[in-house]
Amino acid sequence: MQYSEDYTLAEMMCVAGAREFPKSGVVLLGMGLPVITGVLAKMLHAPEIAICTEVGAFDYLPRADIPRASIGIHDIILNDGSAMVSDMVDALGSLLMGGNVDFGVLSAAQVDRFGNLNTLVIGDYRDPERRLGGTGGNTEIACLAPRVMTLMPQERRRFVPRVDFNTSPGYIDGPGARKRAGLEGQGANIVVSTVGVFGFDTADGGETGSCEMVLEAVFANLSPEVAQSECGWDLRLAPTVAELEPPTVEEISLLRRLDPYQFYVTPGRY
Amino acid sequence: MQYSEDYTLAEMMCVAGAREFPKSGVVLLGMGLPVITGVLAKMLHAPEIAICTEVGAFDYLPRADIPRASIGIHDIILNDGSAMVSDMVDALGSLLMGGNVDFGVLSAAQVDRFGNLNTLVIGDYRDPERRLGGTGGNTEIACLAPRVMTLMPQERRRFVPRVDFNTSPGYIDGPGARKRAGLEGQGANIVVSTVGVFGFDTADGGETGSCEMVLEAVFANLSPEVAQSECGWDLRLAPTVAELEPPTVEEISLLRRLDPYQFYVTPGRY
Amino acid sequence: MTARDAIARFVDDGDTIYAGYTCIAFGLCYEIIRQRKKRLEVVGGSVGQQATLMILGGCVDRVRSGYLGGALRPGVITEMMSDGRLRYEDYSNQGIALMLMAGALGIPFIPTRSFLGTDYLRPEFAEHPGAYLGDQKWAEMESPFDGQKVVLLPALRPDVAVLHAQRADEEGNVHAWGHQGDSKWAYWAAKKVIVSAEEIVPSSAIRSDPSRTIVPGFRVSAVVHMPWGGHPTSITGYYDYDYGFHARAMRAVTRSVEAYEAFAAEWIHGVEDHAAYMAHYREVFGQEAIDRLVATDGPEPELPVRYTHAPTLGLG
Amino acid sequence: MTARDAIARFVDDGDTIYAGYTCIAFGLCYEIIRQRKKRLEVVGGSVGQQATLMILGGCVDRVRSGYLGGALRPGVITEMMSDGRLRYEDYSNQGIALMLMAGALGIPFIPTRSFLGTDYLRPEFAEHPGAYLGDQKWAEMESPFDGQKVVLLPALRPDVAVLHAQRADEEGNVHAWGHQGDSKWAYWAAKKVIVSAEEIVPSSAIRSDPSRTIVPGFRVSAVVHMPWGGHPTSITGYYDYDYGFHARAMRAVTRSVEAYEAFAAEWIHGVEDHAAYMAHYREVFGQEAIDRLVATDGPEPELPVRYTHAPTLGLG
Repeated sequence: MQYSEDYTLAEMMCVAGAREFPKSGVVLLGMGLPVITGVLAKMLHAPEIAICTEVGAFDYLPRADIPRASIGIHDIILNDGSAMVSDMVDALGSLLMGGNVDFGVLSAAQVDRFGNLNTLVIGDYRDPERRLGGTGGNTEIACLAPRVMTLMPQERRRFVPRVDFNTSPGYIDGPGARKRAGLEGQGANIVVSTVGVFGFDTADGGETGSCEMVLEAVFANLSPEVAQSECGWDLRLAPTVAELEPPTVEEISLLRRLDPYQFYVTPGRY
Repeated sequence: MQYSEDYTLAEMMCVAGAREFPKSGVVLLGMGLPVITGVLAKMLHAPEIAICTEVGAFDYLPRADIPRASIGIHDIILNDGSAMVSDMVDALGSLLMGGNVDFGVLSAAQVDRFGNLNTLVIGDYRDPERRLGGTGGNTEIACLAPRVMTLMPQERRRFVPRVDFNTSPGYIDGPGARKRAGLEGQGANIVVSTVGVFGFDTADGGETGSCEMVLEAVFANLSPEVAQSECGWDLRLAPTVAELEPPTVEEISLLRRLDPYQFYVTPGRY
Repeated sequence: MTARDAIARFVDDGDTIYAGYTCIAFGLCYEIIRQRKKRLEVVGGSVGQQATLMILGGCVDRVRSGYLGGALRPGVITEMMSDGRLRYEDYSNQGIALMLMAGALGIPFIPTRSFLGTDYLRPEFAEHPGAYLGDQKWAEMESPFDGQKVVLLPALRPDVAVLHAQRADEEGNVHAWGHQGDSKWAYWAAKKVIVSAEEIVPSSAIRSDPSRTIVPGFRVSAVVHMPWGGHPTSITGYYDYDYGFHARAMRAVTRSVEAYEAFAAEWIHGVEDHAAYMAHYREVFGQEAIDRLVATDGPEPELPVRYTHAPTLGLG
Repeated sequence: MTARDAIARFVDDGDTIYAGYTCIAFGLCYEIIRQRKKRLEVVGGSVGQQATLMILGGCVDRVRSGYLGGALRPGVITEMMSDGRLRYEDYSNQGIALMLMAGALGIPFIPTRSFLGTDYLRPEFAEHPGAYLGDQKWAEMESPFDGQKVVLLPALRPDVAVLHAQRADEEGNVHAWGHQGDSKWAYWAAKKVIVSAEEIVPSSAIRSDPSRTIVPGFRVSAVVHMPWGGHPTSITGYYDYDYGFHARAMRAVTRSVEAYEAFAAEWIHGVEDHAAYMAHYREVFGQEAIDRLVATDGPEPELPVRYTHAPTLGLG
């Protein structure tokens, strides 16, 4: 195994995210980084997973000579290799609402200590500093997938104590909150940033523990302090914060091959 | 135009029913006699109608050399010529519940003076004399189609003052009853029996009038008395009860061609 | 997987089984009878002759449907309904279809405007002798948005759906075409799906036309290669309904226990699997009876489709 | 029918228009702008660049969606949202899809378990400046069957759905394949449907593969033959998303009114129809830019299907 010596932290975020995919089961990929990360995972680490999108692709199988990862989830290249292609009610409805998703992958503008996401607005919803595009299917996936991974650049403006608007519930405001709201208990499980990988302090899917985000590992040559410096609250650290393996040459070269037009990982974008 | 001199009253029921079809619009055909009657209508009288079934055939176009009318609504011959073939939620849901049906055609075991139908049970539901197959999509069509035609042999056990079990509302128990139940006001409009054709005494789709069945026309060589003798209540007669044209040779010969195995019109069956 | 293994492994006594009126997995239902499964509930908008046989075979004690063909005429089935051996809850085709849809969508209920104005909703009929759902059958309410009266139908999630389709791959990805009845929502609503298919094809063939797929393989617990698996019912493009068989061999089954037993001894328990059943059919009725069923008439698609994309997005 | 006639006849000022994220009828939306329709409401799970242009073109004053691409970055659209020229009601992709489904099914509402636990439901946010639905936005209740909390979403019935598909016949029967987003339910929910198609084919070709049909002609008010009618978005099997055009001609439109006006003057009002638009595209960017978009890569179906049946039902 040869490690890459030339990579960005945004690339490492995708690589680390891809490594966190489960080895099997049904994965629903949200807009943006989840798509390329999911294709990377499927091709390198988790060939058995069934990749699905909310627009209607089911069990997407990237072919070996794939010219690109799909740009967004509406890219027609997703018809090439999928076992089934239908529509949003099948995908967000029968698939997700029906309980057939094992793992959801999201990105957002903000995440908070309880893993709640915000895709809608910065500032007060009634008088926003900045309006965003909107949640798409992010809300559904956060509400209904039993496990969720979120990919998000580590920036203080993104890692906030409380999201300005909770579009996509993690553990909401602590243990038991999801069940009180009428959701299943699990919520957000993993956050991968440009610094490291986070879990959540709950042993039983949101029933007990603080349900707060916990830094579990950092990228090579980075320290927990970097994460803390770009985080808006006092970050919990795992008893031992591991250091992740650097990306391999294979990981980085495939990632770049999947992103020939630099839609996903461009300098300055993340 | 040459009239047939050799036909049964069951055949005339189909012929008379076919003549009552609208000239255009979307028609939803229930199980049994509605199917062959609808195909007859489409081929002879109403080429512009779009024939649909609850199983999922939309705008069925019988080809000129059709070997048979479909046997039931699940017959795969309905795939041959349909503009769209999908499923029951599309057909009874988006099509019918969504308000896209202009005319529904039904049959049943019983009909009463208000045009209510019974497809479920003879006698008390809690201790029936006889159990029937069940309503299929009959209930939906009667509840939700804006106009309904029912085909039913004229027999006293079928034309009853009150259906033993109202599976399929006509005017329920008189003016205003459909609206009170939460349905649109129109309900049953036409009944075609083996004796004649009936309308309903309501000028405005169930708001006023008695909403009772009215004999409007009888088949050639039959009198209103025949209808009354095979009807369990005092039948209302239109001011002038017309006599229908006998079936033409063309009507009878096509009808028989559409029913080569005598599934629909067999002596003794109706 | 063989039908024997699939039914043995995935159908448990007491299960709720979806078995519909189109895409009928007749061969799988024969196998359920062959294995003498017990206390099943059969559900489906309309349920056809395969349900009748499962009831007569002693496999079923509950039916939730809009139409039970076996009850159309007096006989063993109607006797079972009146003496309590077969309990039943009457809905309608669309009622069940919507309940399966709600089950598929993971929502606890779905409203409909059907049933309003009918006797189904009369309280005095709620306690009929066949009843087993009680207040879980339906509910009435008014829409908070416009006051419209609606009937709420509870979600229906069968334990198993058995379905027959034209072709599938080894992963269970299924291509089907022709009218589908309520089967699509059953594929998603059921906890386990068992598919029999006329043909098993390479996965690449399924994936080359993914809009033809009606259920992805990860929803399918078992796929069984079973030519003529819908017989004596039909499957678009392969063979037609065998009314001749119905008239010659099957018609009497509801009339008496003995008639059913005779049929089952010959056609279900007397053959080891569906291939043997079809071989017996050939012996009894001759190859020409089979040939007459083969679907030779009707259209083939005139135009191809393409799933192509540009390799470069116009940027290359 | 021409796009001009279809839009003139079937889109009225004040209408609610479905315009989604897949099957995008970009050419029809250009025509809506060309005709300077007013006070439209745009709805769709996610609404893409065609909605952005209609808003910038002054055609739209309300958006009901889960995602509005034009608001992704600060600029004219977000200014319009903050100063009240563009009102908005935020849902989600599946929220809108389910609302369209409820509209299609003629039921007044449909439950979902999404939105629970989010800030969308917080009462203090109901009165945001963009709001226009009030208590018709959603409601909460508990299932009478199991006590499950649900959000009730009201039915959505757009006045018009505009959609683009691969092929249709003159009657409006539409063949489409590839992922469909929420378009299927919009076809049924909308009071009027306007379809543009890459190809107009004989009705016999549509009817020879009726399971490929996604809407029957009687639901379609107008069908327009419009090659490249989805440009600059993609359509499976025909051409890909034109990110080059997006980068070269379209990217700036939300940044200033002037940038939009310049784009519109050249690409919308400066051409008489979509054919002229594509001709202009060819002049500006060359045939090779078009050629790069053509969908040449990817699968074609490996296996045919048959819709045949037996002529005699085994009885002949």
